[in-house]
Amino acid sequence: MGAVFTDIPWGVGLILLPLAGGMICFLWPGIAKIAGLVTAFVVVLSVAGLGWQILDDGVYHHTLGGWGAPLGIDLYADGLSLLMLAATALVGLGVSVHSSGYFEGEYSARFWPLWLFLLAALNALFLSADIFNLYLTLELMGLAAVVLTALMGGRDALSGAMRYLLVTLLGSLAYLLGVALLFHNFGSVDMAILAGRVEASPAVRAALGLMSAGLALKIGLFPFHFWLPPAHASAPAPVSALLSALVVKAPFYILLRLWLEIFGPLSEGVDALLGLLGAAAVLWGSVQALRQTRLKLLLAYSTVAQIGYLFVAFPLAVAAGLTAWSAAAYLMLSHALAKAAMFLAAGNLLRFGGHDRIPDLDRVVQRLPLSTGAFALGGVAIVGLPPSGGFVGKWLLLEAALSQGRWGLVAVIILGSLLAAAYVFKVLGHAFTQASTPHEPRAVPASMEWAALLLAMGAILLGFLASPVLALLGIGDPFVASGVGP
Amino acid sequence: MSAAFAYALVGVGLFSLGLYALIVHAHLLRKILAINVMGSGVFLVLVALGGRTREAQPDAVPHAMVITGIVVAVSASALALTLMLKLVAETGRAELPTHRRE
Amino acid sequence: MTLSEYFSAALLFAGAFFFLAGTLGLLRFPDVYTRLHAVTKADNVGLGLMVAGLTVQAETWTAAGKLLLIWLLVLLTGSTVAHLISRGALRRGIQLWKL
Amino acid sequence: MEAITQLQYAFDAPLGLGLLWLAWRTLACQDLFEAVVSFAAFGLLMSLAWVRLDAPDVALAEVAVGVGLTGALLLAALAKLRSSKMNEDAAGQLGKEGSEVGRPQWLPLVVLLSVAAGLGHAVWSLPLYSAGLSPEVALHLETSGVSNPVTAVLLNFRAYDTLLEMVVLLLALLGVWTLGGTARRPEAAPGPVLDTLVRLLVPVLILVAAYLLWVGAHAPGGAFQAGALLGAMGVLMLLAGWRLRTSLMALPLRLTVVAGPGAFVAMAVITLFIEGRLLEYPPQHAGTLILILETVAALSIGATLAALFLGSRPQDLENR
Repeated sequence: MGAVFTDIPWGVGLILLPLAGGMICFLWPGIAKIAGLVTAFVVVLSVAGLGWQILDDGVYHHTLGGWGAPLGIDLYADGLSLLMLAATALVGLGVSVHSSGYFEGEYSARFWPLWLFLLAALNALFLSADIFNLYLTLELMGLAAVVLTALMGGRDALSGAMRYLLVTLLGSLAYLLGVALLFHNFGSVDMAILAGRVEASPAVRAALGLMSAGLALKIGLFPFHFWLPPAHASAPAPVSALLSALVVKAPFYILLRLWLEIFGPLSEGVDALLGLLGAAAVLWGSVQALRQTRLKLLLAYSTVAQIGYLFVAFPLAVAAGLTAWSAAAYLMLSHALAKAAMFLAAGNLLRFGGHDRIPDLDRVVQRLPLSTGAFALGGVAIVGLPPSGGFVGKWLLLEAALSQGRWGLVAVIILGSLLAAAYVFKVLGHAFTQASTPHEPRAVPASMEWAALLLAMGAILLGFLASPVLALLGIGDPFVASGVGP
Repeated sequence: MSAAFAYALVGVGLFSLGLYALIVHAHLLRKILAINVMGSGVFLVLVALGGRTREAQPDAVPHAMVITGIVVAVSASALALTLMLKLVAETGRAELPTHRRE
Repeated sequence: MTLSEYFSAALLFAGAFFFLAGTLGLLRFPDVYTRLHAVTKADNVGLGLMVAGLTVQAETWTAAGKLLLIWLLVLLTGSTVAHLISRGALRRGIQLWKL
Repeated sequence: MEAITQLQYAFDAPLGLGLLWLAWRTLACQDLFEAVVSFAAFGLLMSLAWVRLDAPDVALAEVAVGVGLTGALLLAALAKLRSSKMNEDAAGQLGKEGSEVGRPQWLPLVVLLSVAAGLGHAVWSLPLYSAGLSPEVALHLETSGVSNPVTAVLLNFRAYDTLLEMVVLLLALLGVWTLGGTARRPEAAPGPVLDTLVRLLVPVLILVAAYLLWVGAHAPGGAFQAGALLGAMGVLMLLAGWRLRTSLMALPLRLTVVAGPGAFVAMAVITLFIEGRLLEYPPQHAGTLILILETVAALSIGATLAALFLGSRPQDLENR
């Protein structure tokens, strides 16, 4: 039994299953919902299976077509990829359950194939070790995300999606030009081979600039964040959850990999610039979030701020390595679960009250306790209060900053948390009070509430799992390999 | 000066020209054209520099990559044009609304 | 150069001349119909001459046959597309040019 | 030898400058129609550049997809844009578009000139010679099942890229259908001349597509070029007023469109179980398997591209 379980090729299944599922949903819209839910569930199982294999045998490696790099394409998964895949699968399952209630009729038939293709793109992205192949996964993910944003139509969503599309295409092209320069400089598009061959040259510096800028644009790093709040806030709630939790993390993952494998030793101050922009994003995003009167816009600006934390890790990691990178990975994971939960909860409140104006939230804490609870727990993780996953991530980051005496960054980390506390409690405060304009509530299915709550509890639970998660993250030493060939 | 570098430089020129137009122009059709010109520039860099082999045959891998890229580009363009038309039908303008503080 | 090469070159130059004339017509003629007329007619002849010129140099009969097929294909597509364009122009109410 | 080099410069210099000039026209001229036409001409020059760079496969793909289909899509979009009820507004915008060209924006200009200079320097500093992956490709071409190296890369060495690319194409159509294209103007019935011409042309184009598909194994051509030709044929038929029967617009069309990526995924699963790795063909059957894959892909690509041009969702058509 155990042998059969470990022999199943889970890794490639993570790509093929959602692709096949998406095609089935496209062909037969009548069974789209069931096919989608089954696929999301099987993907969770597959990640568990892959995790089992990785724990047993170490890093996962699959040479597609049997050729192997540099001629062929390799799939590769270590602890970092595994955690990203796990976050994708869990958020994906939660969002799928929520969506099965959220989308109805025609919209349901349109949502599922797009979402399953997005899931396939995310899984393929986290598994790929080939920078040209990563370009294709980026495009697949970007196009799917754009259409999902515009799914329900409407002026805001359409213009948000259009801006998002232009930004994501521009980012991809900049990235692709970087790929071209690296390929023509070193004769390979495989990350491990590039890591072994790379040395400073004008082409590498240009590639570093192009790829960092292109990916930062797709991530929405300050000051490239202009497209993010309109797109994330105007999309349907489950889509907002996917965008904020996963879609902005995927290009960050690529950037992280590129730095760890290729650019790390050649950074030449770019890390300081990224750190500075990250710090600016933390402050700007938090202040903007505090100023918003619409719940989903508040959450979208909060995403801008939380992305900033990931970049604060760059200058710290170049100096000290492991702790700061672990912090970034942990924050990425924690934010994925927490923000997905909060967007789903916001979707429930929106559906319940017919609006998402923060001052007019009418005693939702009594009338929609599970969703409000999910929002609060997610908020705890975003603020970084113990015992949440966000606390562990911020603590690790703070530790790295303190040990290097980077007082400016220490101040930013703490100030960002205080501001986050302010905007989360601003929402919760209104959740208790009676609004001046009462409204006719609309029922929210229990599945939609529980999906949000369970994701939020996951974000909290992550705080108790620090040592196993960090041990998992160490598999394959993703954070030690920088600049050294395989 | 070998042809590989000359064409690669033209590619860089196209990329920069497209980027400038993408930023400067407001009309969405023009922005979509700009993205396509940028893409052609990137493709030109990819293929042209593949001609630096000492043999007569250029490197086939970038050729395959560019064929892939061309198909991706037409997919993205089709989607962008549809989205643009939908936006025009909704708002009556083929431009993105200027960013306003909310 | 052999006699056949001179012959081939002459045909190629004649073909190029027709292309040039057709392009000139495309640029200088007054309306869409006359422009179409210029470009399709001259290009069909031009391509025919070029194909003939290349056929003289072709090493095998297959190659010559392929060249001929290419010309026939272009004749067919060219006339179809020209017809489509002029039909579209007529439907849009573009007037014929009159002296 | 010297004369040939000089002839090449006489060819390269106008081509390179022409590319830049047409790109500039595309992006800076006043009229949008002129911009689209300039872009099509730009694409034609690009395909000349591909031929010059010994990339005939790319040239074919560029002409069929980059010029033909993208051009058709752009022109159709422009026509819809102009016929939309906001005519006067659009006209106003066109005027504004013109005035915008007059005053260059200096900050982006300066930034971008430095970007271009930096990138140019980066390209310039690359090693003068680099074999890239061509030795690897040459080494394994024998066992790839085809002898055209580009087809070998697309369908064998990096077939997984092609799988994802097919999904991107499907996703684009899914997106266009999801967003719902605006309804097209009713087409006039094709006249007898057009009808005859199209009836004559369609079988010929199918033949040419089949030839391109078959020849792709050892010469320039292949699934994408053949598929693009089929797509262009579809566009031509649509322009001539021809429509699929509504019963075929539903599941049969969806099946055709999915067949391409579906065949890749099926092949991936089959090879996974036979050889243990994704898309690893048994060497003795590689040629046959690639041809099957390409045939299905070409048909599917053709249908997808034509459907992209048609735009609106089949369900909408059914309702009419």
